[in-house]
Amino acid sequence: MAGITGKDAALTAYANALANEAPKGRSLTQDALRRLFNNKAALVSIFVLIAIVLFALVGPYLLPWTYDKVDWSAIRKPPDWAKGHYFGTDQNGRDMLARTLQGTQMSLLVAAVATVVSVVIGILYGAIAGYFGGKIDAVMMRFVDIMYALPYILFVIILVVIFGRSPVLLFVGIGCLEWLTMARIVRGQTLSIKQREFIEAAKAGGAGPFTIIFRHIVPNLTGPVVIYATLTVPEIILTESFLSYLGLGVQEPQTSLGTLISDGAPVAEALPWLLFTPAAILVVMLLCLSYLGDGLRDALDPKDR
Amino acid sequence: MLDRTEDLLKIENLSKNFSISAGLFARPFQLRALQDINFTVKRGETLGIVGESGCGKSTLGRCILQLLAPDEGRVLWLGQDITKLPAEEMRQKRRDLQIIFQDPLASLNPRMTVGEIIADPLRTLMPEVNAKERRERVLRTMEAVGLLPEMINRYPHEFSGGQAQRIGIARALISEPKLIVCDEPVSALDVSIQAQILNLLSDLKDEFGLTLIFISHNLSVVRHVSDRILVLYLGRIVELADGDDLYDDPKHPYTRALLTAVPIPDPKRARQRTIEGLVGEIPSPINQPSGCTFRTRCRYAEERCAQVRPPLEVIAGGRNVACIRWQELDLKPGA
Amino acid sequence: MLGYALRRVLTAIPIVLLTITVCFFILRLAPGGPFDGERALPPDQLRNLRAYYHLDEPLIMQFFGYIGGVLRGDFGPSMVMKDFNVSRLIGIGLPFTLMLGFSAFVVGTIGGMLAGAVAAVNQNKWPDYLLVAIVLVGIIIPNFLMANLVQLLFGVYLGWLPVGGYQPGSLIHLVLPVFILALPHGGRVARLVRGSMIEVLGTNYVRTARSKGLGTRLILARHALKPALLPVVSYLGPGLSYLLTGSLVVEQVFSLPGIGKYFITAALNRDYGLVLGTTILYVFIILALNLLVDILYAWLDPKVRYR
Amino acid sequence: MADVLVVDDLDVTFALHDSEVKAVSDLDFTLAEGETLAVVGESGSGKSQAFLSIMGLLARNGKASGRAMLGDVNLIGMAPDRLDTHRGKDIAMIFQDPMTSLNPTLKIKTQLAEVLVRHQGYDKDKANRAVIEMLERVGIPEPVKRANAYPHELSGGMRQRVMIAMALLCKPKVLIADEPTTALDVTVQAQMLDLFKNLTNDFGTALVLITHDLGVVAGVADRMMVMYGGRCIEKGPTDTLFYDPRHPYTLGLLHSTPHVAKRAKRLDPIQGLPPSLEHLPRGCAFHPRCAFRFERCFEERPPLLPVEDVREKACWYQGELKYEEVA
Repeated sequence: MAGITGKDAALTAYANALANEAPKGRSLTQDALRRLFNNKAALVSIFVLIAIVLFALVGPYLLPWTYDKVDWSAIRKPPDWAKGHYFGTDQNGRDMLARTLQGTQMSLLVAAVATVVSVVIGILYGAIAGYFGGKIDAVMMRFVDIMYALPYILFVIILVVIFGRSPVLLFVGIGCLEWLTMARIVRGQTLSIKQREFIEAAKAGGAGPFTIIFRHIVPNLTGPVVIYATLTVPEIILTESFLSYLGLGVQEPQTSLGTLISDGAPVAEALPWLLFTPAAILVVMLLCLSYLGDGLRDALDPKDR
Repeated sequence: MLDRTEDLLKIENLSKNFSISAGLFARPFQLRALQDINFTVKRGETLGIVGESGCGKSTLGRCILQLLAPDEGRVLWLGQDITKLPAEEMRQKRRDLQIIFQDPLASLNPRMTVGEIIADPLRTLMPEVNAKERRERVLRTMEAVGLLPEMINRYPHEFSGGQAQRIGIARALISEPKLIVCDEPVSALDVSIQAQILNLLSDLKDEFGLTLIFISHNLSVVRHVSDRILVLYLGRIVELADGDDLYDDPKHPYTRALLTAVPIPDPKRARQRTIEGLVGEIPSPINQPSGCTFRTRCRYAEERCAQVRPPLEVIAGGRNVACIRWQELDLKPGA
Repeated sequence: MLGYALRRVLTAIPIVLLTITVCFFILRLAPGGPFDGERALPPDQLRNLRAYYHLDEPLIMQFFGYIGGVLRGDFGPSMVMKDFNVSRLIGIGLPFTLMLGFSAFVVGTIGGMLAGAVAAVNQNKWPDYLLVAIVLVGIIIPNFLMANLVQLLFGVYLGWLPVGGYQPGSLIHLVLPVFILALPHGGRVARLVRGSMIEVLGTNYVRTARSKGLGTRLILARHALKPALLPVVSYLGPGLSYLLTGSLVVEQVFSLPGIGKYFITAALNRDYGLVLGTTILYVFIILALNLLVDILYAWLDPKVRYR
Repeated sequence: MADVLVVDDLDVTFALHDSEVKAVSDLDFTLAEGETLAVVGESGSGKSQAFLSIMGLLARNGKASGRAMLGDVNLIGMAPDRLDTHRGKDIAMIFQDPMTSLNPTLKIKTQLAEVLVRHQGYDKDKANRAVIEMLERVGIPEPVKRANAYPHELSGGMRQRVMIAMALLCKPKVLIADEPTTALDVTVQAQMLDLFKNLTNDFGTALVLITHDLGVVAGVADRMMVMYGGRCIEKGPTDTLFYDPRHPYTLGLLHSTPHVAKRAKRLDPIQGLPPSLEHLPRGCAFHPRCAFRFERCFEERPPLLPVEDVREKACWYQGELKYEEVA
């Protein structure tokens, strides 16, 4: 029986084989990234998005025209390479490409700030509700339910009407209203992570509530937060363009993709270049973000492990 | 040598209720998870706690470790009540009191490496230990539980259940505790791995002079590891006795029912025995029967069982039993 | 079931009151107003105007006066369109908006459910890929852009459908607006149904149903559909808000006589009376519909009823 | 007795992203009318997948080949609508988790009656009456009330009884029970095993009991089949395998199982870890954990061969396994 009872070499051999198979530990993040990069649509989307962002930031310095400069000799003109109007000019003789790049910058800025605002509020609110639970949680989440049901776009419009059309306000206003989903997701995750035994193990190891939240809960929220943020960006870009369309967006001479599209749409038949560039960039950006979001969701899905 | 007569842990009149929320405006239900629990754990022994789902055995383990605050009663650790200790003092006590969980993977933080997980209690409980020494202790503990040093930088999801449980055991061991509560430590594991972990626990117990509280629904496993066994039913102790006494001469009808129901890995015996069928199922802990809570399923129940709540009596051999008919009944196996 | 419904109605009332209060005070306390036009009005004229609209009274009196009016169905006067009061404007616009919204809601929800279910059953085959692509387009292309595009295509180039406007009773004028409004809504519903249907088809109880030899059609209809619709039903509430947003645009693009147009105009002109009135009305309608949705949910999921 | 189910050369493979995994290989066995066959193995041994494939319930990426003859029809590779005329009628299955195996949105009655409507052509009333009768038969108190309940209103034990009732409605020839008692408490588990014994006896149904728990097997099974790494490694009458195991793995399992009647100082566990199906060892899949291995085991896979008429085993080692009585 020595063969069975003794600390057999087989165990060591087996464990050695296991250790050699994956000599370096891979974290969940590394695993997820590897899966994400295996997803071709997501990978292409990442590259396209990086290209758009870079071009929007650097492009204006490479163009002969700025977004607010009027070229009196070229009003409502189709693309003209000789003059440097690669995508034509608008009704005021301003270069469409320069305006589109500025608009892209603006849309990205709105999206970035509003996403950050909504993520921060959402994590705080959701983690507090989820961690403390009980009546606090019930009251806080009931409030979210109510807010969910209210037509929040009306409130954005009211805010914009009252405080004037400043981009800053747009960011914060949209961000403050977009946090609801984040809060719900974070709360749900916090509740389920709180139940997991490693939280109890941390408590048994003497960790206080803040150590638990920051060392054990928040790092495990990265997945859903990243996914949600990716999906919020297009949502906000759409909201911004919607407000711009209603005439409540950023003010002239500054512009955003939404403003450009709403200006171009009514004249699309006669001056198609006014619509085409901003619409194409918007649609490509939203498509890429959507694919990236789906890719991240698949890559971070715990069920696939 | 260990002084095996010293009371390491003493539980007095412990009760725990849970409020089940019935909505924002409705009055919550009271779920009585544990009621009037009294027992002691001696240094160096293994106390098994056995019971069916919902009997409160896991809640009891967590109340002992102050992971849940009991509503009533005291938990005396070396004579000192730890239920009302200030947070900082309790933290000091946690070096001595550790826990191993049922689901090995869920009990490991997926975002931390094995080394970080095992070192975690050291970081919070003994900040005086520096990084170098911490790493050495982690490696020593890993060796003790049969993990290879090269696994230190790997992440939990790369491990199978049995290995993950070894990581959980290492984490519990690193602060050199005196008592470990093992909450269903092998229930989620395959049979062959289960036996490895049971042997490991028994080796570690001898090596480090540990005292164990072993919680499980599996009477065979509990019987295998425990010196004394405590049987819980609906949040109350129904019987507490030495393993052999409990098996050879159960005094409570519920214990007997459990014993006859345990599957025996031996075909001839399994065919011979008669399963003493319990009537029905466990009542809801929200709506408990009057008198003896077991009477609704007990084949020996009488009218008076509905009226009197049986006290936990101390009988010969230092045993405890909570049944008003224990003297009249012969519940020996085969009887 | 009835008790549950009643409880939900009771909890909705304070919400409506709260919304009215918050909106009222935000609008009244905000700097600027409908009379801050480009040309400053003479002081006595301004005083008269303020008196006419009770703006000179203490705020709290104005508030109770307004609440009293609302309870009687009087939303006060419009501050810019001098000859109309808000109730009358709502009376003109509301029926149309409701009809438009309701049609789009029905078309989008049903279409989305069908598309989602078909995609889920054919997961990773061509109908799935096709539907997922359509859904993606429906969701990500801004509806005003889409509206302009279909206007151009069907109205201008092909000439099959009217470009805009509405005559009472003319269904053909509604085709494009309803389509545009229903598309993103249906897209979101389809996404949800696809996701939850795939999940439900992988559950143990569907496996049980298959082990009983029930046949695909029966399993889908009886075992998979109801639980797969649960997340959709809980989406319908927020979905209504999205529909509302869409209707603001669609009414604008197709120049339709709905309430959304008044809201936008009022907002741009800072016509607080009209903004407040329409907002309250929107909130009320949406909360009422949410209530219906919750009750529907309770009917679909037996576990909710007992909570 | 006649064989009701004859399985021959059954393979089950799953397609992964860029590879294939064989979950079951070359499985052969027969099931006689009314007998109880226990299929024993640890997680990843392929025991569940083998029977899911016979029921046509493999996941999307799974494929089965071989033969599973139920009477004179082969269930493997049968078109779904033809398979549906047998599933639930001649062959039924019960799953491990009674909590999730019943549809939460339908009444118990609906979920049971539909089986009779589908297979026996009963009308609704007749089916409902038969359902209540069957619920009573499986020991559910107040069957009329319970029939109108939703699953979440019943306890775990009750739900498993409902599952049993559902599976037996058409008095199938074969009942496959996949870990039917694992999720239940011991006392309920004992009731459930009793119920299985009685009902399969009454209906003449052959029972396949898939489990990891040798304690469960000992009481009810006539024959048993031990699986490891997707293959059958030993099979034979229950008593023979318990008292005289010839495969080191069977022996190891027996030594790993604690016994309530006897307190051993230590268990004799099998060392090492079960293999992952993706990286099965060469030769005998058990060799890395085996105490009796020798050179041949590393290179050649042992075939399943008859030993002493009553049993078959797949092991090169022919010497005596030193065996001390477990009981």
